[in-house]
Amino acid sequence: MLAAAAGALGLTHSETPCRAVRSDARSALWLGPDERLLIGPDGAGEELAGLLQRALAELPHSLVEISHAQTAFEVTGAGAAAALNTGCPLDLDPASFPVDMCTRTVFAKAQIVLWRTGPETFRVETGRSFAPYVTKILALPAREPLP
Amino acid sequence: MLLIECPYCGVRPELEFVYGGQAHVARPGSPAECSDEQWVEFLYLRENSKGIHAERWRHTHGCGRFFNALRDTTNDHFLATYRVGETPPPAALERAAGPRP
Amino acid sequence: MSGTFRAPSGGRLDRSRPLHFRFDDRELTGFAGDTLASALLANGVHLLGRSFKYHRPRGVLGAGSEEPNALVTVRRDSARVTPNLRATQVELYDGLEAYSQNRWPSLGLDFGAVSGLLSPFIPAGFYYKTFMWPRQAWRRLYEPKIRAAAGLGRAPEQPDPDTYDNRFAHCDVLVVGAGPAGLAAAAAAAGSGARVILCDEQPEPGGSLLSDPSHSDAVIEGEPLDRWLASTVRMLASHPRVTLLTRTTAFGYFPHNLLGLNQRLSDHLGRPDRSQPRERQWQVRAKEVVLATGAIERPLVFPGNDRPGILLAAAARTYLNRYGALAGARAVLVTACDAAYQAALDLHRAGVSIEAIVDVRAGSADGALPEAARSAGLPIETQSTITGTSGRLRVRAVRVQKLDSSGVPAGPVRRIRCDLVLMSGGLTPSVHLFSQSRGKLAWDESLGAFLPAQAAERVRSAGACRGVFSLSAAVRDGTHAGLSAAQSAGLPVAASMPQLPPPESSAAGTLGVLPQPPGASAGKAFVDWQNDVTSRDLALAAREGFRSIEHVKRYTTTGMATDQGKTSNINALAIVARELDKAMPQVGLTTFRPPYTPVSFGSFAGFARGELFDPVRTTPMHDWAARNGAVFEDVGLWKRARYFPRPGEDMHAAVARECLAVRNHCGIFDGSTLGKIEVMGKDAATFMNRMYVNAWTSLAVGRCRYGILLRDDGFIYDDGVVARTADDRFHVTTTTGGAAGVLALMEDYRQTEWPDLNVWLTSTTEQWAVIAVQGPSARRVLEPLVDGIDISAAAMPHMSVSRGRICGVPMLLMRVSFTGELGFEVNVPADFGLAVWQAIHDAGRQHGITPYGTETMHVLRAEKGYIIIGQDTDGTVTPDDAGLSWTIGKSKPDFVGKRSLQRPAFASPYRKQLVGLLTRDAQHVLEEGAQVVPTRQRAAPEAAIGHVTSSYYSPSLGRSIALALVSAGRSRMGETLYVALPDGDIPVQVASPVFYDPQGSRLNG
Amino acid sequence: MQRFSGFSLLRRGLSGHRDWQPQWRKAQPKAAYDAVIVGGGGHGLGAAYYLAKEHGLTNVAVLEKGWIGGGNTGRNTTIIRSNYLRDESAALYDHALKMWEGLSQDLNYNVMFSQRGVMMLAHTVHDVQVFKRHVHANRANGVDNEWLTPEEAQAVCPLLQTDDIRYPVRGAAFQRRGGTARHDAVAWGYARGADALGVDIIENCEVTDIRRDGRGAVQALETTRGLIQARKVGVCAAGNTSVILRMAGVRLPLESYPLQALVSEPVKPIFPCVVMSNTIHAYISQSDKGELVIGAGTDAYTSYTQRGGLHVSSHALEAICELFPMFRRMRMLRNWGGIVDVSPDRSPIIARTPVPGLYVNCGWGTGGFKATPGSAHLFAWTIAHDKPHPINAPFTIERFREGRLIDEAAAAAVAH
Ligand SMILES: Cc1cc2nc3c(=O)[nH]c(=O)nc-3n(C[C@H](O)[C@H](O)[C@H](O)COP(=O)(O)OP(=O)(O)OC[C@H]3O[C@@H](n4cnc5c(N)ncnc54)[C@H](O)[C@@H]3O)c2cc1C
Ligand SMILES: NC(=O)c1ccc[n+]([C@@H]2O[C@H](COP(=O)([O-])OP(=O)(O)OC[C@H]3O[C@@H](n4cnc5c(N)ncnc54)[C@H](O)[C@@H]3O)[C@@H](O)[C@H]2O)c1
Ligand SMILES: Cc1cc2nc3c(=O)[nH]c(=O)nc-3n(C[C@H](O)[C@H](O)[C@H](O)COP(=O)(O)O)c2cc1C
Ligand SMILES: [Zn+2]
Repeated sequence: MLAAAAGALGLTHSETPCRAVRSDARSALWLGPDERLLIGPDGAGEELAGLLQRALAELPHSLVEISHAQTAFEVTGAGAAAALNTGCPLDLDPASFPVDMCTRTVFAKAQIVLWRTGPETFRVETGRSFAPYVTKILALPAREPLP
Repeated sequence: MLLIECPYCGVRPELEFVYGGQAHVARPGSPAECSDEQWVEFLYLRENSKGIHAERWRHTHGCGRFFNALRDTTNDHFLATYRVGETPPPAALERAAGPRP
Repeated sequence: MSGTFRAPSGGRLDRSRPLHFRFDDRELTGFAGDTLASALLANGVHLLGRSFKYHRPRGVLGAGSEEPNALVTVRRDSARVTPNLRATQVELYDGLEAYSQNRWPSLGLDFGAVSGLLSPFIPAGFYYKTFMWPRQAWRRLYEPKIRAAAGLGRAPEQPDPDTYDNRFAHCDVLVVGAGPAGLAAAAAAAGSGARVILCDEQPEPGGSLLSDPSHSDAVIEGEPLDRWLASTVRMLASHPRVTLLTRTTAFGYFPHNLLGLNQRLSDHLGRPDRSQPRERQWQVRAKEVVLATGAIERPLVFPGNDRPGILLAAAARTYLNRYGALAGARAVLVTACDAAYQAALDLHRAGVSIEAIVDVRAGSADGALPEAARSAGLPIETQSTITGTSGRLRVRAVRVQKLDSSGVPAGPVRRIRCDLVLMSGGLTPSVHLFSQSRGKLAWDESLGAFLPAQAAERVRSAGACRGVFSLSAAVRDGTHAGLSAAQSAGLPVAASMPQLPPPESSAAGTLGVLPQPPGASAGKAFVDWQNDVTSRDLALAAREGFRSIEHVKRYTTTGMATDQGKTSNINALAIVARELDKAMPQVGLTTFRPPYTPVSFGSFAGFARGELFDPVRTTPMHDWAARNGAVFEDVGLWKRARYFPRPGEDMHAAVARECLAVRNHCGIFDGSTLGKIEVMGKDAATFMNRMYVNAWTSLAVGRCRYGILLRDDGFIYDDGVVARTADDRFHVTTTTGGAAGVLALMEDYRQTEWPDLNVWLTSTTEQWAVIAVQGPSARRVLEPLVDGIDISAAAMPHMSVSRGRICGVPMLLMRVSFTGELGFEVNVPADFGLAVWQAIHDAGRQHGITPYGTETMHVLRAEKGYIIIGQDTDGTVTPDDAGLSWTIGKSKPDFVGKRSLQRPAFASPYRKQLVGLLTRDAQHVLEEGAQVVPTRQRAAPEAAIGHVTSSYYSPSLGRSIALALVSAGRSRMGETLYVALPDGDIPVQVASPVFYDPQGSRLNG
Repeated sequence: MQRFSGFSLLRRGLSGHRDWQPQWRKAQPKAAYDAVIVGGGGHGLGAAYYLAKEHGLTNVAVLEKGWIGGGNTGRNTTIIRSNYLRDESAALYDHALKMWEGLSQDLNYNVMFSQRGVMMLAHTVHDVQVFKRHVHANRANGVDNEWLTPEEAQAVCPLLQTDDIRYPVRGAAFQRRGGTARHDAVAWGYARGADALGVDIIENCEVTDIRRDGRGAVQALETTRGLIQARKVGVCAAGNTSVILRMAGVRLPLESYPLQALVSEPVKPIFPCVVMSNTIHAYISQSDKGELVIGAGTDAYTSYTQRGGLHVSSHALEAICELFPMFRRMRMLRNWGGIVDVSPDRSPIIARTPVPGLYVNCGWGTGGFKATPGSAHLFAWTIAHDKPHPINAPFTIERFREGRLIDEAAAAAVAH
């Protein structure tokens, strides 16, 4: 099913846990063994849904749009990992959390999806009502970068 | 805050998990046919082991999957984690029986 | 101006930066680099505080975190007041204000000191034996007095304006302690490529090296001490893989190699940047831990050992070599080990007159250091003891006596005048963190110390904390630990592993009370300075049967003060062992617990305060509600609009208006916080059948049904409307507070009980903004805005669902009602929520549309007898109790909770059932939670037969209404019962819980 | 027994306190007792005391695997109150509360029962409903409990921040008769009292097995200090109950969780009562010695390690700092854990077991200290009469099978 979905979206299918696969504008994030978060350009929800519905019609699956449920933003810069580590308990060293690693995790008292899109860039997704909480914490002062 | 190895995602901090109680407590196939004793057993009676304990965790803030774990409740060391439906890995049980590092 | 006891040179001070500070009412001066303690000593101030119980004058005992005596309050402003700080750890800054504690009216003249006179009658545990008569006096007299006498400083009384920060970190090797061993370990680990964190509680790395004079002739790895220290620190500070944290205490060792670090960022600054946090808590998860926490010198226990001017020998050495402060002019050293001679030598070199070195050991003291002392001309008295001291606010003299061959004091007593007594009973390795990690300690008889033995975590100890005291060995030990830690962390180690040095038994000292003349009762010999526990208290405890060391601790309070017995526990243990005639390991230590030193609450709380205490969840329409005057209530993490008062309205007036608007015209309500779960897959209906009590197979696509979810124990867990949007798809709604729990419960059954089902669950709570439009005009309001759906009564009856568009955006429209009126719930993607709400509100103006909040919603639903989970149920209510048996799919073989409903207690006719209550006085609104009783005349107290769950004034009915859970309630229809209220019983009549429109005709409007 | 009083202190003070006797004997285990209590916490020692005092059963031993009072009795935040919701619970805890009021005099041991009042904060509309229900239910049962407005709450506890916080305080339920007591003194006082009546208190004596006769009735206990015969055995082992009951083949609906507490450095009196907040999970009072005594939550998982996670105590301190922002500069002095045995309805079991002669007192979870005298008293009654006292009659094991739960926690369920 997941392979078919990837195919329909023009993405390579990957079973590697906690890794994102991407093409130009679309990405699929492994969030669980039977769960992918598909991300497309803004407003592409219906288009993606259409593509997938056709491809998956005969296969057991669940496809649910959550583009309004989550807010995404980018944390970038030399201090990005340190700032995230104010609330996120994961090891964000590039060796442990390389580019294109993605996972659901926690940020203080919010759940987030964290995806390292570049050496010093992370995409953070969180429930829309949690976004102010997460961003306020990230914006607190005193965030000198870790060596 | 424990470190727990999710069988899908790897080692993660306890903050991402929710404890799910004792493992391998099967819900009776036909509850209607259970006696009150059998039903209370399923509902409430737990081993509460002091020592090796088979338990469930859910990687709620991760892959979302339930899985099983063997943990020594006298020191909170995990001996193994394994997927739902699997039996505890024998090696871990052996290790549990023998001397520990 | 530098103080009379300031050495002319030396130390790690910046003598070009004098700092002015204040202690009580004295203005004093020190230098940058001083601690409050060193600056006070340099000014000749030794009296720093009063003890806890006897109010004895006290000075400094140590020079670091082990200090039991010198506790002060530091005050920056009226809100930034911090009690109980150790003067030995308070770094001096310009303008520092510190105050002594536990004294009145002043430190020099303290009335509390009368308790010293009473001391014969207030031994350990005295309060358990008295103050019991007369009984009332405990409350009014004794207890307040005891409380007032206890406690040290005063707690701050204004909110703390400072901020605190939190950080998670990971590393291959965490090294705690930056003394020679820790530095060597960190350097070795970093050299192997490991990611290293090195922390030390002190302001600069170096540990005991900082207390060595700069001209010391010792070398490390061929370099003079200070050069090695400087270059190693420079290397570590600039190493990209090393994080060097000073002023950072590893305060706790938690399971799975998690260490808590407390980093103090600004307390040492004269003018801190207020935008920066005061402290940061690090939670470090280390693959491997190296503990290089050093050792603490043991004081000696002898009568009068607590006077100001009596210090640990190493502390006096630190004051001199590190801070250029002389602790006195005429010193007596009392020692039980060679190492302490170094202190006498250093002080002698600095011009302090060494009046005597009293060595309690039997031998001739012929080690290198004693020899050096001898050749420096210092008077050494071996095989001697100290039997007392004198001096009021400062030590003035000591009494010394020779020991006979059996170790008992005999012969003449020599009185030696002095203003400084240095003491050393040997070193106690700091095994706190190792022990916290649940590592096992082993007693080393020859060293007279507990040492780390069996580790329970991935940890090793190095240097003085495992009994390796000599410098070169400690460095070697550190290097070994660093390399092997890196190796265990999985790094290839190139360097060759040095040999592991053994613990050094030659450093053994003495434990327990120094030999005293038989029968002597001269003064108190303190074991725990801060809690005023004497050797006699310990003996008393043993005599009274407190034989476990844990009992002794609790009965005498030894080791329970703010220093947690860093200097006292081992002496206490030795004394108890002797009293009980047991070996040390048989008695054992008390349990080490976090924190290593006290840690501020604020650093645990971090940024979690106010709006960051918990996320504040708001709906897409929140700002509109706020702008329109809504009063919000907290429901879980959500803010929900409770009512929308107009000027001059209180809640009741607003709610009455909102209720009538809905009943007569139309209301608009933000239901976005309701939980929503998309249940999808070809087995979705099967899954729903098994989870909910209802029958779902028969629910046609496009229809909705009110669902009830039980736990397997048979009690109602949650409820909500479920819409079937496709054959394989259900849109499930839950209560606001229940959303996460319901999803978790469903996932549990899905994954672990029925993994074979093809069904998946997705939370869509936040995907949808939900706008309830309720009231007779609801259809008229919506009609012009809706596209693609015929919302006429015929085409879209009550409990139906349809997809279409509203205001041009996609919509899931449900015709449902929690008010009893014609109603719709408009679900639109959240980003459009506000615009659609606004549009509906605008369109509804001509129909009298009124925004209403949760309070009105509650009244409206109560009029209809609809329950609120958690208000009309409390986790012990079954569907039948709530009058909801009709929801149960009768032919289903099973669903979650079904079997429990057959348990004996569930068949009782006396179960509490949901009924309506009508007060005889229609205007009387009952109190929620009030108890229902069967008769008015009763011998109080009598068991209630139920309670009021919901109670409101119903504006539509013009009377009060109430829902209640009443034993056998449904069989009591029409009966008069009473509701017990403080000002009398209120008669009520049992009625149907449906007060308004019982036929439900309005729903179908 | 040497009487304790101000006078005795004075008299012995003059002779250097040399002639105080042990407060309880270091008894050697005898081969047989009429009744044995397993577990030397407050409940066990108290049960032995009342067996001897009220039921004339003096050939009794208390077996404690470590040192008496070293279990949860020595680890708890000592909050005492009786304003429970369910009638059965209120009766049980109020029975205890009444006994607390005379306990120091009864034992001739000052347990420092301090009726400072216990305040339970309501932060949400739902909390208000729940606590008002408590107030009404208690009043109907003759248990004191009153409703305070936020202003009234602040008048009782001036440090309390009721506004400008994440969950403003909407009121509080206040039980003036509630308070705290000196935990250790409870264990020692009962031990001394029981010992004086002839009870043997045997420390360092761990029960390792239970022997039964042909009928299945209790016959003897195997211990680390030898075999001890007894026909009546009462188990008061808190977190370890499951382990002991399993020795007799009895399984109980219990799970053992770590629960943490912590104290601050001692300060002069500043905190006049006990404040509890269930919604944001914090409990705080100030002890006679001056420490702020703070309760944290349980860890999520079962464990016997008597410690817990850092995040759990941090969470409690967050809540304390939110309610009392001046305490951010106070410092934690010590943090520890205990093991609490939690039953499915959060109510205790004080009952006979299916094994004749075996009785159990357990399931107190996070709140059994307050019940100590009452529970001990009723348990002794139950053992002596081989049937429950009316007050503990509802607290059986069978209630779980029958579905007759006494659910205190359920009432706090959050919703809507
Ligand atoms: C952190 C914390 C805070 C708490 N706060 C409160 C509070 O504020 N208010 C309140 O009312 N309650 C509180 N409690 C709960 C309360 O402490 C307990 O319910 C109560 O003290 C239990 O007393 P007990 O005598 O039953 O058990 P314990 O005092 O635990 O005694 C049981 C004894 O049994 C012994 N034992 C176990 N196994 C064996 C064996 N095999 N052989 C021999 N002996 C054995 C143990 O060593 C132990 O000494 C708290 C608990 C904790 C841990
Ligand atoms: N008191 C003394 O004078 C004394 C005692 C023992 C050893 N020594 C000397 O020290 C050398 C051994 O060096 P070492 O490196 O083992 O010990 P050390 O005493 O030099 O260093 C230990 C360091 O650990 C720090 N520390 C302790 N606990 C800590 C915690 N929980 N968090 C953060 N920091 C903490 C201390 O502040 C200190 O800087 C030898 O040369 C020996 O002669 C001196
Ligand atoms: C109400 C109460 C107050 C306490 N006050 C102190 C205290 O002032 N100082 C201290 O060191 N420990 C204090 N403790 C904690 C004990 O030292 C100890 O941690 C606790 O009894 C658990 O035992 P353990 O840590 O030895 O396992 C207190 C404990 C309780 C229950
Ligand atoms: Zn996972």
